[in-house]
Amino acid sequence: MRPDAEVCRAWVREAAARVAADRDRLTQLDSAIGDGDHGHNLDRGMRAALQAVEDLGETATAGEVLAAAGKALIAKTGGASGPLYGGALRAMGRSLDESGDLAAALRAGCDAVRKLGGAAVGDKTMVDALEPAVKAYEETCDLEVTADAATTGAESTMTLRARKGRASYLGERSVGHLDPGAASTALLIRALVTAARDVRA
Amino acid sequence: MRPDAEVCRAWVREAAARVAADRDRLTQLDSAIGDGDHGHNLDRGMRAALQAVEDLGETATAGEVLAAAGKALIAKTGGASGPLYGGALRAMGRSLDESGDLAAALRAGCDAVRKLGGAAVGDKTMVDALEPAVKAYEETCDLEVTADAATTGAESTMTLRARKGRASYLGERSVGHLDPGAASTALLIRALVTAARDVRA
Amino acid sequence: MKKVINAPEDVVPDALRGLAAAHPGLRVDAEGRFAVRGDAPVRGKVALVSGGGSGHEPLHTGFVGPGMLDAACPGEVFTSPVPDQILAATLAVNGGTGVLHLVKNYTGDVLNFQLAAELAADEGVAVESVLIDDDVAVEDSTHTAGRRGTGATVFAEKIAGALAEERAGLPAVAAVAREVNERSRSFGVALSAATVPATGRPGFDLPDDQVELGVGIHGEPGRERAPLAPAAELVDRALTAIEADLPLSGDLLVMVNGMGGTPLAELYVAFGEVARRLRGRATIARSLVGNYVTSLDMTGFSITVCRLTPELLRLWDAPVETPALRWGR
Amino acid sequence: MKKVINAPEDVVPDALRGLAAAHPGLRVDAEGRFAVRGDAPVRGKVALVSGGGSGHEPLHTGFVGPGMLDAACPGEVFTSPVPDQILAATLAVNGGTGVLHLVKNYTGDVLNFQLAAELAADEGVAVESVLIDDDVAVEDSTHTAGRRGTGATVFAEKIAGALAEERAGLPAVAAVAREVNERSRSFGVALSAATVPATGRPGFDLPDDQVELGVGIHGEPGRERAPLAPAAELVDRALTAIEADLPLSGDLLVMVNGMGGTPLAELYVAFGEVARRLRGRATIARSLVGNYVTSLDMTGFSITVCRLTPELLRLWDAPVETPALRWGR
Ligand SMILES: Nc1ncnc2c1ncn2[C@@H]1O[C@H](COP(=O)(O)OP(=O)(O)O)[C@@H](O)[C@H]1O
Ligand SMILES: Nc1ncnc2c1ncn2[C@@H]1O[C@H](COP(=O)(O)OP(=O)(O)O)[C@@H](O)[C@H]1O
Ligand SMILES: [Mg+2]
Ligand SMILES: [Mg+2]
Ligand SMILES: [Mg+2]
Ligand SMILES: [Mg+2]
Repeated sequence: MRPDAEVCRAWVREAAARVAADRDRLTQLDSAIGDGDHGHNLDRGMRAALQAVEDLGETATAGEVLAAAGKALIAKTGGASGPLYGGALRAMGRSLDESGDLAAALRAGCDAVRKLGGAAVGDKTMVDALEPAVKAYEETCDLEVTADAATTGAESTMTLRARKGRASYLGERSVGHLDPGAASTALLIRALVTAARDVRA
Repeated sequence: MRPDAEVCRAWVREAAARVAADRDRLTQLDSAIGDGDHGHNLDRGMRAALQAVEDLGETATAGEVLAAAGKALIAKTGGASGPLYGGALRAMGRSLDESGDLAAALRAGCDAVRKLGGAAVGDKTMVDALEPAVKAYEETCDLEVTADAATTGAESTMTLRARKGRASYLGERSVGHLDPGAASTALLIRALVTAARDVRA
Repeated sequence: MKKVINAPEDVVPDALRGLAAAHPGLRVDAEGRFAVRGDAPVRGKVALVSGGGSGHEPLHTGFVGPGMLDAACPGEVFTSPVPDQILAATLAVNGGTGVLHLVKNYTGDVLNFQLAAELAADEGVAVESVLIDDDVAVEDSTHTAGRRGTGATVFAEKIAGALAEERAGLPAVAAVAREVNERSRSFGVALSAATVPATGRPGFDLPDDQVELGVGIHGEPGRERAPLAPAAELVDRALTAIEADLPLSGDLLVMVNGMGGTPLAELYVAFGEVARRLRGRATIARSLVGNYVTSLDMTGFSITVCRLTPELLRLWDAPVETPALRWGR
Repeated sequence: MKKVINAPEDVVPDALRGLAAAHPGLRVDAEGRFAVRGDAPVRGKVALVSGGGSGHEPLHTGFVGPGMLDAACPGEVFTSPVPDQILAATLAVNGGTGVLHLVKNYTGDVLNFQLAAELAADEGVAVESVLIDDDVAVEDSTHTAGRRGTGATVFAEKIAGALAEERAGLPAVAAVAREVNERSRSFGVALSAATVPATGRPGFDLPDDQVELGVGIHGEPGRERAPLAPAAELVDRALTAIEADLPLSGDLLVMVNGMGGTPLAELYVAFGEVARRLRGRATIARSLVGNYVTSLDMTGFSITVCRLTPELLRLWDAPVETPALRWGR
């Protein structure tokens, strides 16, 4: 798939709506093994991203839309997730404007997260949702399959012991809880499915 | 009645025991309209008073016993009740060594409290228990009647609005609560009845 | 009850031992329960002694040192000190030109300091006492024990301490303390009650949506309950009560004081509201924001305002070197 | 939730407005969310910038001023600041000889400061970063995000700030901050959790007879739960954990830090126990007892120990003039 600016705008809109709706759940997940701010952080960031995208106007390219959203996320989210998600969107934007290809863009976003944060699959972070999702899209080019992979990946964090981020301070006590960033990644990718379908429809 | 040193010692012992047993109730009364320390203060003070009296030895006069108890109360109780009860016992001790008469001694103790604290009957303080008790003894020379008068006086504080001490800060909100100092006064006078009876028996 | 203590009955001496270990500039008698500045007695200087119940730290022990108190006598938690310890502290700091007792107006404090002053007089030490009674929440009438002493105590201790450091005589030092008291007013708001170690229970129960207005510092309930409200409104209630008694104009010294359990950020929020409300009407010449006169773990704040004169401002700015206030050298 | 605030989303700018009103020596940008010393940029002086989530006051805003930080950037409550505000603060204080970023080791803080440093480099400002990671409760291994930064931040800010004030160069100032960090260790104990304004609920529930050992400063639970114990025992647990990593001998700088809701008397009780345990083995050359690195209204305390050298001691004693630390002039 080659998402255009309209799909990207719809994605940001849908993502902002889903994060707002799930804000308290995400924060609660973060209370259990982190510092209880993830939902609030991301909600603040996504509202700023949506505003930035709306301020861009109709002539912006798909890459410009994601770049603006990423920049706003970095500027307003704070915490670990702000630079990680913001960096991912900016990398996706650059990739989209170069190749136009969603598979390449998703891979670029995932690489950015892994490079910035240094986390690998199994460390109980957003990477546990992101990496399998990107791989699924690379293999199937099916967004539904991709979103399911993200969800499964997020759920896999339940039994993991955290090795990155704040949850790693808890040692064994981090086991038995979902990682909030993995949960929000699943949600962001689910938003992409909806956006792509709605725009096509 | 002309209490001797033995009766005075017994009084301090009985009073210390009763205060210890009622410590938490007195403190709770003080929590409602004061600062929640009256029972603890008086318990600490009475334990010191008992110790001081026991340290005195067998040759001390009745007045010396009460003077030692009063001094210890002042030295260890703190708060408003320490100087008031301590001053009262010292005044009683002086009076007893002069006249030997309990009626005169009780009046001297009551005068000391009124002079130090400036409270009158109706101000919702220990004076509301002490003054009627002293008057009852002056009139009847009956300790049971005296103790009943103290109890009735203490109960009368329930409907009063405090005009002295910490409870006066509450204004109307002090109404509907027993005054802790009046309650402890009733208890101290009840202890005197028991002490006099036990020594006589 | 959860507290960082060993046993409720040991809190006061244990804390004094910690104070001694942390501040080599003080001389602390943990058994006798008083702390004096290390160089006491300072010959030829009027000595300042204050004290009151424990649980209000840094008041008073945190204000002992050059430029402020010569001695502090902490009583049991929320309980006035006893005459013996006040006397011992008075004798330990007497520099030969008299001792000033700064006494917060509570019946217990007044009586115990009075007895101590009589005992000191017996020993030939000239003692003058100044009563601090700045809390406008209490009516000052013959129907009450009179106004309570709260935040103005810090101002009086600092300013009288500075004047004493300049070797002013006892009447002048007492007079400036009285002047500070007369020019100062306070009002407190509690969001939750303090838990005294000895009882292990909060002094009063406050529903989740209520505050106590006009609360004291000993865990006693306030004069009135009101619904929880934004900071701007709580500050307005406090300043309105103060202003009914003290014109808020000219150069002011303003303290927004934490009750002990209130985060500093909230105290700054409150101070911001005070500044906003006074803007254009008075000048906040000096300020303190923080925990100065606490009530153990009580949450809430109090506001104290003093109308400065140039001389009071000069004395406020004079050097001070104590555990809790330190500047100018 | 009971707090002295207007609205949860306004706490940070409202507190900054209060900070500005209370401290005319600071320049505060409440919208841009940073505070700088009033005379910034100081030409020819290495500038120190720190920051982190709000809710830890006085850290970091209370440490801005001569002899310590040039700027502080408070993020949302318990949330790292964003690159824009760090960049703005960095540019506002850059005196031409480089800027030191003092960063507590949390993934969010590290990433946001890193982005800001890159942006500053783009503008031609030389930035060096020092990571503070003193909390022994966290294993420093490849299996964690590494040790957290807590109390040693205060020591590093003070000591590096003093060296910068003497016009040392950026490498030397960064080196002394690293040295302080390497010679310092901390351990925290919580008796109850903090309540973040945005969520209105305590970060964790702790039964009445339990404590969290090895707790952080962002409301995250600790490494282990243990029964509530006397102060002596809690202090022993903390010092034992610290000692496993840092020999406790020689001249020490010791901080007993309150988490925000702990009465000062309890902190002194804890400090007394620290002093007792160290007696005969090490010298407490300097100390701090009070609220310095808080977690809103959390109750509990942390202990931070730094093994001093004569040079570190000299720099610790150098004049400092900030809202929360002030001495020497
Ligand atoms: N090093 C890292 N690499 C990838 N993701 C990370 C890393 N550290 C943290 N995260 C993700 O960030 C999430 C937490 O985000 P958030 O709560 O907003 O930040 P903070 O931990 O600073 O409060 C975690 O649940 C995790 O998924
Ligand atoms: N001025 C006074 N005259 C007589 N009794 C008083 C006076 N002030 C207080 N009291 C008595 O003291 C009691 C309180 O004692 P206590 O709690 O030990 O002291 P404090 O009020 O200092 O905490 C009150 O209940 C009251 O009976
Ligand atoms: Mg978080
Ligand atoms: Mg009382
Ligand atoms: Mg009392
Ligand atoms: Mg965070």
